[in-house]
Amino acid sequence: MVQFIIRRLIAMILTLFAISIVAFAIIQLPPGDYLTTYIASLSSTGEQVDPRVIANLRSQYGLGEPFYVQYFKWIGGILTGNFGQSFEWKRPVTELIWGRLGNSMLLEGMAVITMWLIALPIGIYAAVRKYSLGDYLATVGGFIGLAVPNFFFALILMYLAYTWFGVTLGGLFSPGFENARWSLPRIWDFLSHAWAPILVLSMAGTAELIRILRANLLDELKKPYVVTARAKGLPEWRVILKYPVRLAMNPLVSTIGWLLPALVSGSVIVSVVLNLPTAGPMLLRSLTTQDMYLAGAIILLLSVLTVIGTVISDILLALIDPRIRYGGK
Amino acid sequence: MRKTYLGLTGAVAISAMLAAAGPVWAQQQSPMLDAAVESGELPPVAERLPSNPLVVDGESVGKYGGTWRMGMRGGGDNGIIVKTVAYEGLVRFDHEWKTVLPNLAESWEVSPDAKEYTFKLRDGVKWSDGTPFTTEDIAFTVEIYKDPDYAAGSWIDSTTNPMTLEVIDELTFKFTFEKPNGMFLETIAGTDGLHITSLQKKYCGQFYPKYNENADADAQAAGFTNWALYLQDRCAWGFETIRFANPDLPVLYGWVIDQPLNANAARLTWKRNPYFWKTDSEGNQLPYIDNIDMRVSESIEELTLLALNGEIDFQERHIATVINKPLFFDGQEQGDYHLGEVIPSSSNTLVLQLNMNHDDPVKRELYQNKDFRIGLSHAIDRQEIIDVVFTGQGEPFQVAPRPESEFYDEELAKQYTEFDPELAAQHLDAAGLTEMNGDGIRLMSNGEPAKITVDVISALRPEWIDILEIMQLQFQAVGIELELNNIDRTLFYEKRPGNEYDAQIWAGDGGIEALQDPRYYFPFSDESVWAYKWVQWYNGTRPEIAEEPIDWAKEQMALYDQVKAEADPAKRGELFRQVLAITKEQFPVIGVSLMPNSYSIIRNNLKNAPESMFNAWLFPTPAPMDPVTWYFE
Amino acid sequence: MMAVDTIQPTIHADLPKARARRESQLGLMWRRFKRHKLALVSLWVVVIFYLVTLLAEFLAPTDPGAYSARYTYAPPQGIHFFAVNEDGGWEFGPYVNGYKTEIDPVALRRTFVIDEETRIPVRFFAESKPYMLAGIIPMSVKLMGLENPRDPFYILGADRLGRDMLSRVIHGTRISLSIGLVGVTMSLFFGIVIGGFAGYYGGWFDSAVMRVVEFIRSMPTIPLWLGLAAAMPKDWSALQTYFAITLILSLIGWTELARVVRGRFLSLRTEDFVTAAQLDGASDWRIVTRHMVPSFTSHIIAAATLAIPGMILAETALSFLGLGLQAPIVSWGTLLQDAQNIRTLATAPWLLAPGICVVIVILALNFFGDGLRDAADPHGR
Amino acid sequence: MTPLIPMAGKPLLSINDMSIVFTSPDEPDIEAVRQVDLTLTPGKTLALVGESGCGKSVTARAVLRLLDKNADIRTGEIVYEAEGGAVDVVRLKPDSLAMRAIRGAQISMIFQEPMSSLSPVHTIGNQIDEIIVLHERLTQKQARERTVSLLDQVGIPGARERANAYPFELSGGLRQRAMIAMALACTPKLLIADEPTTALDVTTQAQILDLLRQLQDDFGMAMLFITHDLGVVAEVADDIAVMYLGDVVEQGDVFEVFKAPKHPYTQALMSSVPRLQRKSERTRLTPIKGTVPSPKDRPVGCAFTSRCPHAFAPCPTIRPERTPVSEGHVARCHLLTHTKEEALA
Repeated sequence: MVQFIIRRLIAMILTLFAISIVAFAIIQLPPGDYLTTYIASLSSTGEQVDPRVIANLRSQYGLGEPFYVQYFKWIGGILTGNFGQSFEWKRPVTELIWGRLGNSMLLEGMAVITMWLIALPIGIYAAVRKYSLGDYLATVGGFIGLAVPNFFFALILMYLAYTWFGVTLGGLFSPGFENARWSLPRIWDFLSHAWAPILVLSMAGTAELIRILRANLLDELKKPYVVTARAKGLPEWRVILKYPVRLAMNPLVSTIGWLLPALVSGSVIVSVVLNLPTAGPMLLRSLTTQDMYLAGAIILLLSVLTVIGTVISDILLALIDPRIRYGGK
Repeated sequence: MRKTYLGLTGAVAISAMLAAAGPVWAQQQSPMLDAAVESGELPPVAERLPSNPLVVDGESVGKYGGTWRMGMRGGGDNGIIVKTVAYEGLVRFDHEWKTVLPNLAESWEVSPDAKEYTFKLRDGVKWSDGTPFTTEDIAFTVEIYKDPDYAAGSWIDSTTNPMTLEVIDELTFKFTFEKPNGMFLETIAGTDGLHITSLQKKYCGQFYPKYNENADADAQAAGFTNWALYLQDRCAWGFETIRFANPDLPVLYGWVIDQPLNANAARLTWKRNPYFWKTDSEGNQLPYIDNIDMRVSESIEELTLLALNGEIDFQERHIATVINKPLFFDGQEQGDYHLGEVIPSSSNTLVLQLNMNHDDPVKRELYQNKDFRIGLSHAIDRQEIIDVVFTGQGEPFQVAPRPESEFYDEELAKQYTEFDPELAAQHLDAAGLTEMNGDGIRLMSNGEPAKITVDVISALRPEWIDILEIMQLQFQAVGIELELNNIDRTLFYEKRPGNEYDAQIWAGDGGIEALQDPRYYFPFSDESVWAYKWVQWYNGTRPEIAEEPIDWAKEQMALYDQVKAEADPAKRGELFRQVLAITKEQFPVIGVSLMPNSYSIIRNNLKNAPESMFNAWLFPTPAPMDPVTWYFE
Repeated sequence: MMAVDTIQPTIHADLPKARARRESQLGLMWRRFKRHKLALVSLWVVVIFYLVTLLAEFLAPTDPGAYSARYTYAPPQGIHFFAVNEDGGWEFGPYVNGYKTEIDPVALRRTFVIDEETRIPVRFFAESKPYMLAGIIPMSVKLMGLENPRDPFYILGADRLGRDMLSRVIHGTRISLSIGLVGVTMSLFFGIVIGGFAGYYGGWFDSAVMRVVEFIRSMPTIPLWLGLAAAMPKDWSALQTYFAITLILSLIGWTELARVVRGRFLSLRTEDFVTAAQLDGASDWRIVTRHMVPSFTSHIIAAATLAIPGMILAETALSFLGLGLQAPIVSWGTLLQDAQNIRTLATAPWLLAPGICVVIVILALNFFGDGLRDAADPHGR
Repeated sequence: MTPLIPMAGKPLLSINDMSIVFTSPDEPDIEAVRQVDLTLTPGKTLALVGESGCGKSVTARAVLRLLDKNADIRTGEIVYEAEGGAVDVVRLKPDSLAMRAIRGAQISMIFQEPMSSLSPVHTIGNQIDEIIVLHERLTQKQARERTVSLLDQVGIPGARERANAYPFELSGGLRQRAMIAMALACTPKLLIADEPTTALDVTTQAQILDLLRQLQDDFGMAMLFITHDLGVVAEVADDIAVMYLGDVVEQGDVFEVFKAPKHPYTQALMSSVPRLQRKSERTRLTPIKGTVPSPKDRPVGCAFTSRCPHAFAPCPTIRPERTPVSEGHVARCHLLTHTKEEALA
């Protein structure tokens, strides 16, 4: 077990290194740099900026050095905890991202929990009552969940909330609670805002989970150990929950890690539409304004979270599945 | 309106009673500040106001209180702040964008050669921290702007027409320009004027090594590499976005930052500046509105819904699009708002700028050929575009001063606008495009088909792509191929210095502020992409690609130099009309239609807000419409 | 009788006869597939949509770029197939209703009322301006047309420029579905080659490939898209961009297929028939192409079918972000981009038609792929 | 119906006239088992013998109502003599409390594949504790004690440690022993062993059979032993029932049947088993000609018709009756009721 974890950790570090290079390459890929986008965005509103300001800034920011020099400066800084400065906000990147990342993780974590809470009973029901009306409903519903682009769903939700309830969905808090401390009313306020994004974010994932769970469970339900368990005299629900469901979940546990990048990507667009203070819109903005250290840090951290998530789910899988833990097949 | 007055007199009477104990009869303040004054935290209103406050009146006398809600597009939208809160320079424009009025400067004098401008500051104006605003601050600002380590650029540190400052006394100072600067007052009445009043010496001096030996060490302690970055973070220039991330920065605005703008902010909020130096004629300290709440949203749809839901009190920016108008129109009752009129400063919905400095000699020659441009212009069925894209709003128009402008010239605005394919064909033939290929596309002198690739950023104005798609078919009918290249805005700008474009699309800026922004009338600025290399010859910013302009353009440049040197507005106008005459003769760029009026969302309980206003960057509405006098009923 | 033979354990198919194996396997699969009614229906839906991509010019009543000032945001006319004749009986005579139009200059819009009185007959196989079907076959007949081309013909309504939504959706189908198909083909190619070799050889190559797959999958896709899409050369034409986008999507999409293929290879590697072929001295290439790949073609088809929806969704998401395809290219993504605002939801919901197409096609592809998968392997996944 | 086979004691379980039909939405119903009659007595072992797919496992599972949802017991009864009186298992709902009280406690079952019949992700101990806690209402700790002693009893060395092992950590023989321990955990009255030794090697097989026999002696339970291996039958069974394609074609005392098989299928089975003989005396084994048809191609009459060397006129159309051959030995064959001449005609 220890060896297993060590092996996974070493692989993780190598992956992270590769990711840092790719992350940096991505933010360098688009033509131009922060300052060109800066000029562009100013002049699109009719504003103009003196070219000398730009020249000044360019030298201050160290833009224009070769790729590898910039990369090593960047990664060197990160190793000492310095993610660089955001050009747009002129603040250290670390100051800017934690709040957003925290919101992202909160929302996405809740989305994952919601997903499981919804998908688990439905998936089990669909598998146990295979080809029943409920199964068909779950399947069709699941596919529709997969097929509707989630930003579209968000938009429709916003519009319906306006026309039906006269409510503007958007943001995570009411004005009074934005900077308040966590308290019961604040949690309530948060939930009253967060249900919409959580619903939207978890929709596609729920559908996917239901499908996988149903398929896995169908496989497991055919296994002889289920009959053994029934032969013991266990009630049916206990048979199913303790044995096949438990085994059907194993492959799902290993997908928790993969869920994260998909969720993050999905949440970028949803967050833009619903104006959520998550890492998504900040990433999108920093990528379009080419605020490269900010973008790089977000990409890197999201990837790190994903990789860590994968490692955790691998370890979790090893913990719940003795066959992996003891190196059996 | 009658009712308004009645309600108000009551409010005023109460405040008058409250203030009766004070020495000055009429000066009132918002009840919001009463507690602070009572506790001694704040001096009484009379001591906070200058001896000679600037008196601004709205249509009616207002009452204190309320929050003005609006929406910012993402975190980087400093424009909306400039257009609402931050427009407090030495001078300001009147509501009609005609005259320059005193603001922080009480009076000024201009030397006859338009080189020397002497200003006298309003006595007793205080920064939002209570410190008096004096010529020391002006001197400090000039000093900082001229420091190469401080990344800002404006007329203060201009190299083409250098300026020197002379402080005469605590309230009087003089700007001296090397060359005549006849339009200086108009310049600083616009957004450019915000630079000189943006930095306070007492606060910002502590980040500058000259006034604080430890500036560098302090910067590093605060996590910055050097003092310059720290200074720029704490005291950013003029209206740079991050200025509004620092709630400690003293300002001269009507409101001061409450919740600052930062990368994580869901909103930027402001509260009234207790030291604000404007009153109404009854002596009530302005502004009437206590708070401003700017929702920070990347989602235009959210802002649209907020406005529809009556959660935005006054706004034009971002949401008032052509496409949304029916939506907002229908939502008036539910949202308890109405629509005001907004007159754009842009003259044209779309300007087709053919690259006259094209590297390909064949294209260069063709694009410089006036017959070619006239031919293209006659090939456009403008009325059809207006009907399709703008639901009939607007009229066929060239790139010319708008009817509201003193420089409006019907001939300039209307020439070659009639749709006439026959005439178009004649002109194109005259331009030498007589041969055609199998697809019916005319051939250029080198035998290549006449294909124009136009760069456009549809993300900026979706209707551009609509117009171009229609023009594409119309041009095709006369044998010209138009290829649309819908690109990212960064690329759009990157292509300019490399001269890698046939043509670019933009809106017709300079329809009202023709004098200040004549980019389409002659090669004036980097935005004159139709003659980018000639601009470089004129401005000298990128000498490596500069090219000597054609004679008529040089003549215009010479004339405009005279405009800039002329202090007398009448003479300036005369000279500028000569520039426009050459523009009319040469017809450098092709326009489509007059930019139709836009609209603003005005909550029904918001009073004194303008039912009609211009909209421009240089006239940053609604700020020149004195939002400090608006109030909620 | 066939079924009896297959469950008869004593009869073992002669192993090296890969061709025979494959045919019987595909035949078997088809028979099993036919039992899934939903999958069968979905297959037809998919076939119809792909036919639409081939016949776009023929099916679309008008040119997708043809605008009309008089009919901006015209609501759908629908189409009537039967008319009441003078005798009060019904007769076949397809027609559409005209519009009554008013301009509201204050609200900046036209209001349309469907005019039940006006009947504009619709003709099938109507003459039209000559065009090239799929760019190669010259034709001058369209499926539907009006006698007078100036009359309004908006079965699915019109967009903000008065362009026919039906025609635009039909042309958008071509781009979006071909992106899916081309992208999946490319993914499949990468997936099979890379996943196949990883699974066949195993060892360090396998672990290296799996690390790469893991690595690509742990990158959030949005920045990858953004970076790659923004890095596209400045002066690429629409067509080049289109292929580049497809390539980008498949560069990210191959990992899933590679995993499936690798898994199959790993389990097949130890199967008797592969060992037999190895003992016969067949080359690796021959073993892979003649023995192994045919034995799981069905799985690959199923996996590929299930991968297409992802591509289509990715295309719409990219267009939403303003990357990817841009107007004037007509794709479901760019069409949806026009529909993504409150105004559309409120006043012109028919602009959501491409969104409904996305949902239908993705549903159909998923059901179809699921059916295929079940048919390919009734016992496991 | 009076039992045709007189038994020494009171029968514990009797299956009377049971038929089981598999339904499918796409295909016609398949009658997997038709009119099976079996009787089990305490302390005795009945071996149910037949080829794969003949319905012997289905019959066994029907007793515990463990059949899949698409299987339907159309006719017949399964009477279990519980302590509180006789219960017809067929009348019980599969997931009912009464049924569950029988499963594991009164009647338990061991399966062919000890690897896949045990959950791979739960320890052996956990899986055995569970049944004890369920039926005996013991605490977890008491249950574990019982488990350990059971494991010890079935001959698993180091029982206490092995209780914490996962199935894949044990050898096949040990796994089957664990399985047996689980089945015996609540001292059932009847043990159904569904090919418990098929997946094991020969020595292990012998050990397991020994163990089962010994445990049967210790616990005094009845055993329904399902196998296709006549050698195993000879070793463990008191009675034998031979099944062919859903029909019990012959049943009786194991010695009787082995000595004088009456049904042609039984005869064929016997002759397909190799005997230990000198090489010179060996005869070629005679395999049964043809293959087992699918149940849906089964003739209305005797199922064996298509492969029977003696098949004659009534065979395909008329079902042979249960015909007593001798004391405790019955068979279903027209040959027993018709004369040889008729058969030859």
